Amino acid sequence: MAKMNLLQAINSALDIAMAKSDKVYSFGEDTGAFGGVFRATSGLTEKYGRHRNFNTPLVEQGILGFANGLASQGSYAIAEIQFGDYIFPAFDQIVNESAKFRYRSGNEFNVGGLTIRTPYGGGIAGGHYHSQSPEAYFAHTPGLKIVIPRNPYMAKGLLLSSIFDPNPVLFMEPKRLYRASTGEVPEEEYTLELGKADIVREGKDLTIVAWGAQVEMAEKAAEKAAEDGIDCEVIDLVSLLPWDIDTVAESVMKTGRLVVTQEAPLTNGFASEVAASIQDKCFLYLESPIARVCGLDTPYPLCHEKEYFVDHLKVYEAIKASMTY
Amino acid sequence: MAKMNLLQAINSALDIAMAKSDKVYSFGEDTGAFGGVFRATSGLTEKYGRHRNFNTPLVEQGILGFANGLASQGSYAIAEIQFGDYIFPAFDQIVNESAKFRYRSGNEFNVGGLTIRTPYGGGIAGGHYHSQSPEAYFAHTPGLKIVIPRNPYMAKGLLLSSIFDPNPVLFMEPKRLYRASTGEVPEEEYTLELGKADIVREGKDLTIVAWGAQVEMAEKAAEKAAEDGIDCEVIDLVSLLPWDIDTVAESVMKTGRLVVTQEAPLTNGFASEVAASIQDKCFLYLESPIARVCGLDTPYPLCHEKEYFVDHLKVYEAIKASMTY
Amino acid sequence: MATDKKHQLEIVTEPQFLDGSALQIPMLQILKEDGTVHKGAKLPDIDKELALKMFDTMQFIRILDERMIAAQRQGRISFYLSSLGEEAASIGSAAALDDGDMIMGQYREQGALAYRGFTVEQFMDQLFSNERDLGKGRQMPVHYGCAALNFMTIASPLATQIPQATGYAYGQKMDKDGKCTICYFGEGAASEGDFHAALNMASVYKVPVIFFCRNNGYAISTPSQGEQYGGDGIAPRGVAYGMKTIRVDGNDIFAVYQATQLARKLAVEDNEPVLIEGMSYRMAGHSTSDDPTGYRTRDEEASWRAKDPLSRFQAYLIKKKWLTEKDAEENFAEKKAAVLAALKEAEKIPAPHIDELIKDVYDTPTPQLRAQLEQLKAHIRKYPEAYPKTASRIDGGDK
Amino acid sequence: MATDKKHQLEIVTEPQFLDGSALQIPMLQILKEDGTVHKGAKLPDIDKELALKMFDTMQFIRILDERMIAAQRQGRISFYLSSLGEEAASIGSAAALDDGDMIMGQYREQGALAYRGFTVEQFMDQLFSNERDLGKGRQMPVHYGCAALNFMTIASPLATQIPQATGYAYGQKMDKDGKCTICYFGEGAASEGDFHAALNMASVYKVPVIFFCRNNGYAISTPSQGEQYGGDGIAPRGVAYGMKTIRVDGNDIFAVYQATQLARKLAVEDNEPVLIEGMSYRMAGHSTSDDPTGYRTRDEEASWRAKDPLSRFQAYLIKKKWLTEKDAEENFAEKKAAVLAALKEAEKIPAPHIDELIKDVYDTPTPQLRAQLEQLKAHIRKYPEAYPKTASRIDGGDK
Ligand SMILES: Cc1ncc(C[n+]2csc(CCOP(=O)(O)OP(=O)(O)O)c2C)c(N)n1
Ligand SMILES: Cc1ncc(C[n+]2csc(CCOP(=O)(O)OP(=O)(O)O)c2C)c(N)n1
Ligand SMILES: [Mg+2]
Ligand SMILES: [Mg+2]
Repeated sequence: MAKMNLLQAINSALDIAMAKSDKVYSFGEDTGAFGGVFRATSGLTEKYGRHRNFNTPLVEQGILGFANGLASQGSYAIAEIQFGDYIFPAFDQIVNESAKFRYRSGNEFNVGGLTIRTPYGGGIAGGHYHSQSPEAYFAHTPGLKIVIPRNPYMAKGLLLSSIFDPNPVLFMEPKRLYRASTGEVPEEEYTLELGKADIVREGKDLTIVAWGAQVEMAEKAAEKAAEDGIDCEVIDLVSLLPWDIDTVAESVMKTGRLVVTQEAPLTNGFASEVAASIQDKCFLYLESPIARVCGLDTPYPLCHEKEYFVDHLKVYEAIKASMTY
Repeated sequence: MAKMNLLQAINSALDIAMAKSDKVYSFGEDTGAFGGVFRATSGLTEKYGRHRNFNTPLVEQGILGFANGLASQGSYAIAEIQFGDYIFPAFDQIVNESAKFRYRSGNEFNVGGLTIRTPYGGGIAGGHYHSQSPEAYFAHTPGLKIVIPRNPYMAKGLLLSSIFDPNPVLFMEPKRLYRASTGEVPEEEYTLELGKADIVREGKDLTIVAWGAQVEMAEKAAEKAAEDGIDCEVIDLVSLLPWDIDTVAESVMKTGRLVVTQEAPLTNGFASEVAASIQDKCFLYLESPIARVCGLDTPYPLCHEKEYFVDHLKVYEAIKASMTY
Repeated sequence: MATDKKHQLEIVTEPQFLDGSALQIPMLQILKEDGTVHKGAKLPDIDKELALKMFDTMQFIRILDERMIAAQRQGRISFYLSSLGEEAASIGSAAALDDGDMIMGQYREQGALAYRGFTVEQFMDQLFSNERDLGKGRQMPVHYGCAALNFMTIASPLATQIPQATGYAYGQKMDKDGKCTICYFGEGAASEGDFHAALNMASVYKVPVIFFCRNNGYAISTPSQGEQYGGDGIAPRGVAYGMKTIRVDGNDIFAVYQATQLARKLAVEDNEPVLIEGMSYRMAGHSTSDDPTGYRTRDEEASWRAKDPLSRFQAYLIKKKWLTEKDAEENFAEKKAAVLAALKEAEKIPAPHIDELIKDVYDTPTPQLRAQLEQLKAHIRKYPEAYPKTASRIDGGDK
Repeated sequence: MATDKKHQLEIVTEPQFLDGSALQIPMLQILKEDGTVHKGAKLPDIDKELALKMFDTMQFIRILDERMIAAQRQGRISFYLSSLGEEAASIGSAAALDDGDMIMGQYREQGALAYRGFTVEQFMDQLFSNERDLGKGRQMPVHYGCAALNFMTIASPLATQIPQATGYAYGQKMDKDGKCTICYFGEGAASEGDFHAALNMASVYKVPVIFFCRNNGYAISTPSQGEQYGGDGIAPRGVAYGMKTIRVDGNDIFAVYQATQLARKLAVEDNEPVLIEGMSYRMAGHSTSDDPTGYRTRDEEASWRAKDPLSRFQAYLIKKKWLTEKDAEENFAEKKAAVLAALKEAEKIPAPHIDELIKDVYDTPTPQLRAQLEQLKAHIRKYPEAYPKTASRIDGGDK
């Protein structure tokens, strides 16, 4: 075990994957010898050469097009998109290509070796275009997996699983936690199951569902609620596609109440999917409406970031409202 | 009044808009003198010249980039994307640019003159890439309006409103109905309010929410349910962004039951947003879980289209299940 | 280094604007329109057997295309898209490749696929979306694909396969397997952003890829010159990317073959990406959904009929005495009969079982998908008459 | 017509592959690195007043950039991005335009904006996201915009403004207002698909647009030559699109001015889109978040310091006797004082009111947005200490 931050955990996963198979490639804007603007890929060129870890020209649609082709050839392609905000030029390659590659060919071809890494989320004074949480844009796409770790331990195990999973995976990294989140992480290889939610705190009064950087807010809010004698269960969804509806449903059948929190704007976010599914599965168990605590329906603002951000206080208020409904 | 099909109604709206202002331009792949692959723009080049209605090179991101620029200059830019399935290369220009143009500039600049027209939906033996209903991909985007007509009368009035609305509008045309749906349409100019849902059938037992081509399925299902003595209210959402939550909530408070239907795959579709919002607003009124009747979570298949398609029978079954919950 | 290059720049002190005229790219032609060889032209190294295989494939594709356009008109298939007039481009280039090279097509490269050995039955199974279709009936007609023949499944979104070809070739280069990738696309698709990404990246990474642009004058109704691009076609872009580039007469199977053979050598031996622009003409409508009389003249079409690649090649072969008129006719009749027979057989084969609907979304169906399928099957059992294609076999699946 | 062009193609019978060497584009330079004029070079038509305005702007931007890098280090602003070493490119080109021409920048064109008359206070208001910022504090520092000065608001997504410039210019052409659009972007951004779309469409539509590529050798850490592109930079692409094209020394303000002036004439009088590639060097880090020692040498940086556009122009002006060393120094000190004063003032101005949060999403806030704002305000009232920037003024809004 070693103490690692989230970036180091990701770097360690990449290192292990590249050592494990010659067919693993890592690339993106500035990800070569320089190691990426966040340094997630640092040291990889030195260790594995400039043909295994390299810079791309500045073109996200090309990065994903190239990655799809490389994966279809039987390689493991790990493509970094520098910021989640810049993934949209690659939207067609991901949604129309990666996700449908196997299905449309009747399994003659697939891009299972593809993993897309991208930092996402706010709280870093990044304004409109360095703060977005675009996961919901992808969650409407059968064929894709979406995975979001909440801490270094999860990041390493999930990234290793994602890289070698036989399906294309969008792996979103909460950049606010890159250096802020540290913890004990095994130095050797290990994997964590995709598609499985994680109960990070048990409780009996109310369920909070979160993912990525919001798990911290959920936990903090749960602590604060505990002071009021409210016993919250906190579930980290971990995978958004496919997502572990059973774990959430079981929890809600126990607690009777659900708060879902996400950084992204409210409308048509993934919290809406969770709420829609759970009201269906747990209709007779619900004691109050499922609450969504989300960003406002505006672009991500710079100067009002603190106000816009979904912090633990907002989650806490939603808990109280739900308890007193 | 004249009898028009949906295509003719759209053509009539374009014609009126172009006659009304010199600053209205219409363009897209094959939309010039040829009139577009569905012929929605036919006759416009003849009437307004090849600089007002014209072909673009084959590049959707360019069409939207060009359209954003033209709209920011103070023109009305009507961009056609040949099929909704091919809108994804333009995703960045729509989601990161059109939608955020006004906000990010503090209202120094805007692309309010932009309207994006695109045919969408299945039922035409089009397989993966000529059948998608991508509305939900856009519905997570503050700053954009999304409008979908269900018949010729709505199409003309809504398109005219969209073109002159001071916000960018994504106008999605149910292509299955292009020639199939006909009706009386005024020949002169008229507009219909954006953001307002339309109660197309009143009822007291159960509410069905649909949009675009699915309204027909909802109505047929309601008729079939009426034979069983079930009295359904059918609401056409008309606008998905912003959407008329109040009209839906009022209806559900009356009926106590809600079925939402969409052609697109279930997960994170717009039906999820409707369900999530309404369970919140109408919690104490609901007598059964809100049902979503949607496409399966697969790419749109060719040979099993009939099975995949959300027809009135599936909606009818959901109604019965809800009534007997 | 970023700076080295700049030091080498030639300096001028008077402003001079270049334009398209600074780079006009000629077109390689070996066979003239009448099938005779240009004086002084060196023929590619093609023996009788190879020449006849190429000819056979051209003839087969011509028959298949004409027959299936008719089948569509008869309502037997929903859609078809022919390569009439462009057979030399795909077949001449495919013939110059190794069978292990990957082919990524747009949708008008049935010739390359037939050359690789896709059988008439396999074509028909795809066209009829029956349960034998390798693609499991999921895509529209002409979206062929076959892993065994290294022919990537066609998909409708244009140009997406071009950067994919760069990526595929990168893998081949790293595997050092001596193989390359050829990627076909239309001059219309070359307007897409993906084209730019693909060629620029290939030039940076130096991968064994051949970009073959079929410039057939139209993208559906949009004429290439002046409405698709303002310059001298697609080839100059290759030069701008610093890439080996050649333009050929796409209706001259020898020019196509020769350029592709040399391109393959550059790609495989030197890891040089190559751009080939083949000039041709789309003789039929864009697809069976299209009527070209809305945007071009019969005269224009006629002028191109004179350049027909099939009759041009046939004239050469007959002159060369590798073929007689009679052989050609007999072969034609034979192939036509085979096409008809296969068509009749394929249209009787049932559609894939409903259980196939949820397969291949992921490597294994998720629990959610299984539940959705079960729900659908229960629904079909309730209303069998509404879903006649699958209802009768619903409980005979393989689950 | 699609076919006309093909008839004109020159036919060759021997295969010959072209590559980047077929089109090497020279670089226009008028002022040598030491500020003397190339023998025989014709100076652009610039009088003393204009020359000093250009120089003044360069000096101002140099001071602003250096000062704000320091302010970021002191933690007074969160982020800054300088144009150190590239002042001639944006200022020389902006000076050759009409004030009514639209400017669309990437984010390193503060020089063009200052030339248009954006005041030091306006710069500071944006950098401090205060309530006077025209952009209402919504975007990161350096994302300036000003409708009154025809300077489109900067946005971070790269290259998106390039096809927008084509569209904007289309509107100008149709309005026949005699104006054009200039669009700046880096050589890195030129790899994006939007670049390809933009230039191809401009060439097809013949619109009055000037594409100005600032080739400064790097995109963050990625060197241009060999890692961003494989060919001879960006200019040859203009030729490939059939567009008027010129390459200039981006550190020579006279070369930039002259090329832009001629380009504007082509654009406005002939509706000819033009591509200008200005060769320069990004002297500082990409932004204050970047440390270039990780990817380039101090020697390389030093070699470019010798080509500095500001000292080059200053040397010329002094030789020409339009400026003395002393004037230059005094002006420098004066501007520096003004920058410091404006900085101190701007940082004291409060942030925009919380009510601004939901404005401009649409032309008027939707009921949903109003409800969301009310809910947020109620929350802030409950926890004022958690939101200190807005809590105290929360009920003094303009609603
Ligand atoms: C991304 C995308 N946009 C639009 C279409 C619709 N479409 C299908 S084929 C075609 C024209 C293609 O022209 P070209 O590339 O020249 O190929 P050709 O048909 O001439 O062989 C268009 C616009 C598509 N399939 N994909
Ligand atoms: C679409 C997009 N991708 C990535 C980025 C992140 N990014 C910001 S600047 C930059 C480098 C730009 O280089 P260049 O265009 O050469 O301009 P320069 O900074 O050298 O002036 C990158 C990769 C972005 N802003 N937008
Ligand atoms: Mg074509
Ligand atoms: Mg640069």
